[in-house]
Amino acid sequence: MKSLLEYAGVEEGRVNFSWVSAAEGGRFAELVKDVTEKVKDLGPNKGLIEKRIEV
Amino acid sequence: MKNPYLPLPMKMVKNFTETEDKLIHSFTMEFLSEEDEKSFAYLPGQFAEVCVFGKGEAPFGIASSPTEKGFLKFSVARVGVVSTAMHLMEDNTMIGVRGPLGNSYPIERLKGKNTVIIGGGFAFTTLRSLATYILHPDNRGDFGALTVIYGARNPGLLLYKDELKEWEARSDINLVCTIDRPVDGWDGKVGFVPTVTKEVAPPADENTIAIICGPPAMIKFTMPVLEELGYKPEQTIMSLENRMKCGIGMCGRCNVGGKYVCKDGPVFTRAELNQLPNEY
Amino acid sequence: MIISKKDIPAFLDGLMAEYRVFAPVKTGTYTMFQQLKAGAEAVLDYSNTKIPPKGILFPQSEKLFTYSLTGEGAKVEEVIDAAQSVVFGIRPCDARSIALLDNVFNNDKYQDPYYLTRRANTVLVGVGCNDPCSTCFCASVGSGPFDTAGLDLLLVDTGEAYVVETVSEKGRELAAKAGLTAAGDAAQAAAARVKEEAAVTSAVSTDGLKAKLDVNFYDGIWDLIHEKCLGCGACTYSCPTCHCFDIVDDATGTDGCRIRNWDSCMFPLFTMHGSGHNPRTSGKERYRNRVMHKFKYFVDNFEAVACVGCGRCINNCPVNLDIREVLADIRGSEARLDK
Amino acid sequence: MQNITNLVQDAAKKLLEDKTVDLVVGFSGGSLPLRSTPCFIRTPEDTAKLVWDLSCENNLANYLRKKNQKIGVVAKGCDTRSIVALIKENQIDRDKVYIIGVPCSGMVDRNKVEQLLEGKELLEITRDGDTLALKGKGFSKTAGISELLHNSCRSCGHPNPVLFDQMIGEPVAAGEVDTFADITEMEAKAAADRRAFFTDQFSKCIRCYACRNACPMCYCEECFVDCSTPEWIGKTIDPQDSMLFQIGRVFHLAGRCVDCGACERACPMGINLTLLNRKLVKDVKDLFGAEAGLSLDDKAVLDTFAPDDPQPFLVKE
Repeated sequence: MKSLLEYAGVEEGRVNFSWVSAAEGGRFAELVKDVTEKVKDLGPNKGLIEKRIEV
Repeated sequence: MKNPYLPLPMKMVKNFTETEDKLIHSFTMEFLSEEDEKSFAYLPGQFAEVCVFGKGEAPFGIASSPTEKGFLKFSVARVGVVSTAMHLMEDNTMIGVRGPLGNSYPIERLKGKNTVIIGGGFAFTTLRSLATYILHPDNRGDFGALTVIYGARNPGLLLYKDELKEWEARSDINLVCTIDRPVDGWDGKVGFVPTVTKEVAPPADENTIAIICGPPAMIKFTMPVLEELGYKPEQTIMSLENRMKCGIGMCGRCNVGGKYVCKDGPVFTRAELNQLPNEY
Repeated sequence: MIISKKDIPAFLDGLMAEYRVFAPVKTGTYTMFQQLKAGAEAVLDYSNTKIPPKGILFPQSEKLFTYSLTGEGAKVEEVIDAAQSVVFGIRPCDARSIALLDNVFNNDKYQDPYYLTRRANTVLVGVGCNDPCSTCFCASVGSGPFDTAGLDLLLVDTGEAYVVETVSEKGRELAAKAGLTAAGDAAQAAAARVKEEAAVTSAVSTDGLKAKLDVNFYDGIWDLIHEKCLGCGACTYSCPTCHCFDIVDDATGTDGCRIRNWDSCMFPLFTMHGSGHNPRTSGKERYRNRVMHKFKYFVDNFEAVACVGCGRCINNCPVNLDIREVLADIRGSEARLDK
Repeated sequence: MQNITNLVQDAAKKLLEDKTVDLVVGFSGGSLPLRSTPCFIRTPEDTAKLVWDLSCENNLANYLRKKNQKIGVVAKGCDTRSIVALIKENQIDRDKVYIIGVPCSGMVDRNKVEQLLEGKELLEITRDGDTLALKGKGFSKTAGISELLHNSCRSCGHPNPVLFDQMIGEPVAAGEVDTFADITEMEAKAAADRRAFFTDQFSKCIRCYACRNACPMCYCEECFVDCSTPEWIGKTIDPQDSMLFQIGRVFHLAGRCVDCGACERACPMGINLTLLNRKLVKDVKDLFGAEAGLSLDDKAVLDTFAPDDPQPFLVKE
């Protein structure tokens, strides 16, 4: 999914996957923090397509 | 040019759980001004598109009668996006109503005649409107005898239970309610609508008109009974349902043959339907 | 009147000062009607555009109104497009389709203000077909390569120039504004000759078709005719007379709008009831309804066939389900009215 | 080709005469040049309508699902791969289909012909060996058949039927193994360029769903794009919605798409769907070494799990 979305033009790094066990609370928090920062750096989503058409 | 797509803003003042299975709610909606109410002149049998802003709109038969002033009433089963949103809605929410749409029961034709109303399940909404209209003191004298046969699976699924009680007490209406299977505490009729119709409906004469509305199976089995009783196709009136969007004969989906249920119906005589394909 | 071919771009540029001008524009291997940015973009020696120009008056996606919810009520604002437009280079078949759509959007009970406002503010300038395609069967459905139904002006290609025929008052005004000069006798004669020579090669006999459709609803032919149909909307969306639509809401928070989109009678959900019951269960019923609508119901309601013979459904169908063959098969079918 | 046409007719005739099948689905001559059309043959006499030529491009596996009759089908390499995939998904009963396999050397792309003729109308074709003579009003052009083939046919690695009850004609030499050169080239472009390319392609979309309906693997009773509760995707012609629809469709075909190209052929607007669809075909092949619809015995690739399945998509920690 990541591969196809990025291929279709979604910025690299906006789609993120990981495995986290229910026992790994600390790691989950770390990951979410990292990803949130990463996405914040990317700024607002330009979307697959930059501008929606006016209907 | 009047824009038929614009909804009239109304306030939904009461969201009432109508049936025991909670699948049908009745909604009372108030007009915001007298002008609005004047612009919405309707007759029993017509429908309206109810719009939940952000979700869309869906067509429902109007369950209130024009003799009831200041509000509209709809009874709605929870099936799609709009009806689900309505069911979850709190009292005093803004809602839009577009209409009235479609034709109505032939009030002028019914005047001076005896009327037999046959309904099943929750398709009783516009029939309630018609019965209420006929029973209003201003109108009652214009119409002949009124028989109402109304069936549901069990007593809990009957709509408008309080009103049915009032009707039962009146002498100017012969109300027969029936349920599919016997239940404790039910002292009314037990049996399917077609069977009960055979027992209690007056035999047809020139002066009687039958109006029938209900689930397809009920209609299918009641029709032969009415024929047996002598009701001619011209004397049998039905109200159809088809999927609709625009309500004004343009969007193309509700057609039965060359007729649009929204614009040319929803009320048709059996004679008219015999001329059309069975796509409803 | 007459206009030289080399003057067309300048003529269009002139119109663009006052009107939105739509004309066929080359996009890839086909042409499409688009709003012009410059007069030179327009191509007039095209066969048929991929998709008909009905979308100029009845867009595929169109905002009906916007709303915002306030504590007290709902503020609803309609979005009516009242700009002045010219559709330049429309083919007679497409113009005829617009005349047919007028019946739908202005029916016996209701008027559609979105379509009708655009229609009133749009001038249709047609160009006749000297060289119809092999799939054009306009002459079989009451039209022809120089049909003027629905048009305001008709251009006839005489080689170096177009001879301009006035069809309506709107057309006369536009021609007068543009200062077109009168056509000489020679040009008039040339135009008449062109009209005579243009031949539609494809024909489908419609004799007795309506009478047959009146009685064959339950005939077994409907089980076979649709068999290869995939049930997509390529034919309906490329049909100039199809007008079905869907209405949906699009909202964020308390603000939103209601939009209508083209819809297709070939889709199963088109007629599906909330209860799950579907009056037109399978491809058979849906295809039958499409044919019946065009060649029977529309005739019953408006005394005209809802097909203009443009041939787009033939070219665009992914499985080559050809309406000409379908009509021929139907004419040979049995009458059967019993269910 | 004439020869194959005759063989197909004979085979179909025999099947109907023997009552081995009730119906044969094949191709007959269409109403336009280079446009053969699916046809349904029920009597031995009607088998004379069957043809085999360069325009039998539809995937006939579409017409075999959930049928009660016993059906004979004239099937190319890609059609048989779809049939295999559908049998594995319990959409086709193997005992109810009789596959007349026909090795396929590729089908001609009418869009390419149109491009070659610059939009002029094609009225007649004649074949001479490896070239086609294309004729219309006042012009005639010749072109090599191989140049005019569909992209999906040019990259096809399995032109011969992978499953059949009877094979017509000689197997054709399989082309080179699909290198996915088109996808690699696209991958190498900048994200913005790819985005621009797809935006341009999907702004042509009219949402007719011919791609979905022409796809034998798209058989859901209710497609996610039609669903209203919840409404996954907007219904307007906004290219963003059109593209999200296609991306969703591609995902649903992950590990199932047999890369037959029927979707792109069906598109009336000439949208390049291959470049999106084949990306996932390539990913599935690269990651799991799997290709759909080749054998009745493999398990569907996304139905299987191995601890050492590659997972390059995980967040780097």
